[in-house]
Amino acid sequence: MNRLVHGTSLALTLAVIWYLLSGHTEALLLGLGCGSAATITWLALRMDLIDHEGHPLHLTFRAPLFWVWLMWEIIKANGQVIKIILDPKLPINPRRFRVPASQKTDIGKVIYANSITLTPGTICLDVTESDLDIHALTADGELGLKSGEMDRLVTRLEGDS
Amino acid sequence: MKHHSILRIITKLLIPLILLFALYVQFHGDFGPGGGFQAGVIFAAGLILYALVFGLDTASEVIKEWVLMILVPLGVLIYAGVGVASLILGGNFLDYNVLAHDPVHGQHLGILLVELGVGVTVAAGLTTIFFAFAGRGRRNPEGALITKAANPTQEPQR
Amino acid sequence: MMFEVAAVALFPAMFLALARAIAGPTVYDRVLAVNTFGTFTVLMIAVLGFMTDQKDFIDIALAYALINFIGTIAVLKFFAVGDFGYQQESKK
Amino acid sequence: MISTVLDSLSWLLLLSGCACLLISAIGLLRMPDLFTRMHAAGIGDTLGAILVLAGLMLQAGLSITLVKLVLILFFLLFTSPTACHALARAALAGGQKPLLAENLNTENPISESSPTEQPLP
Repeated sequence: MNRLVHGTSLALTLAVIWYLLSGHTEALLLGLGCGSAATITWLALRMDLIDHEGHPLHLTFRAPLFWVWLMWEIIKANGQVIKIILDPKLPINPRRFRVPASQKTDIGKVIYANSITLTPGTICLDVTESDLDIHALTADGELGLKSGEMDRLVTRLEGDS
Repeated sequence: MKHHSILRIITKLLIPLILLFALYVQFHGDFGPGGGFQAGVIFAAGLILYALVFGLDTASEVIKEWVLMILVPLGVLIYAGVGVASLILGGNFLDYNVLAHDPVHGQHLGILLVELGVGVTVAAGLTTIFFAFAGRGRRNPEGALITKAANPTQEPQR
Repeated sequence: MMFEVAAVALFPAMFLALARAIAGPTVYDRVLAVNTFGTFTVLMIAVLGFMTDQKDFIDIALAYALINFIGTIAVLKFFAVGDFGYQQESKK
Repeated sequence: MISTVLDSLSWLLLLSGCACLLISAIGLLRMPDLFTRMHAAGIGDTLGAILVLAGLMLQAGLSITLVKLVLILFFLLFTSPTACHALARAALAGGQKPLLAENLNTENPISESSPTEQPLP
């Protein structure tokens, strides 16, 4: 059942992406597009790629808002790191620490870890069951992560499912 | 190596897209850059990413070796078959004009089929090469070379 | 005009990344530098496509972005395990 | 009128993006060890790529090119942190030790603003 929903959704997504990439509306190319989407869905089913991890449908509606917030965080964090690099004294203060990850599923933890790595100044070194191993460039980065705002938002993005 | 959830999930997300892009390049060879060879390489790259992350054994369960062994010559056969078909229909070898009633249509069809043949052969060939070389010099997590004798679960090669 | 300026500005960045790839004391530094160089190359190809008004270049940039990632993973795996085929992940 | 605004906006985005890429490359050379270099490389992978591609998107207008640029950006934003994380893990497994503030003789040692000892919220 779940495989059916995810598989259909993947096939539709792939067909839409094909149309967006190609832009041709001749019957031949549209048919080839449908065939390609079906072939890849079949192959992905065979590879066992389609589940809530490989095709996270449950995130669809909450994801755009999170992306907007994450973009703003990326821009802020970039400003700080650029200032550090351009400073002749290079005032870095690297540190390694752990932050708790309150997400229940693996995909939530992955989103959290990748969001951390995407904001320059902090890198996720390792993911364990309950927390993340972080390397930060400055004390600011550490304080920002330990405030737990990103953790909260990712948990909310992950939802109950 | 321990559990590596980030790589696993991102790979799961990306592989269908990589394969779709490969097929897009495959079938738009006459509109833009690309065509059979490039598409085959990208398709093989997607399969290789799968093999890299999930292991060679899992990958060779999904993509059976005998299927690859059929696909490699099948692509060449498609290529040659188009040429022979155009010979039979009264043109030169790989003269696409005679493949359909309308020469433009025939060229379209001919190029599409020939590119498909090239793509199938290249994708299957590169995957075969990767599978053949990736199994060489296997080491267990302690770093010692795994020989066939030391690994009885591995089936003998036919 | 603006694409020429951007392409000219991208050159020293790529050169510096390449310098780190040559100088980098450990192999990981080199992998990092080459990965960054690959990102710069993707952007460079995209800018060049707009500069010469050949929008097909964008396809090449997309393909390069893919290959860059797969190449990095492959090299890392090779240095970590010494073998491309080692099973490191289960599917679930 | 609108096209002039779009043109100058895309100039601005492209140039600031290229500046970000340059700064990222400079950081790659200046930083003292592997893990700090990753932070520098992160600038080019995120803000630099976003700005350059956004500048190109404004030039592309509503077309297939726009879709492909969005796809490139999507790819970069998904793959670059993954590659970075895989690299960090491989480096740690390979015996690389991150250079930490305790061993670094800078003017702001860790004791000045160290939140490490506080209990987690």
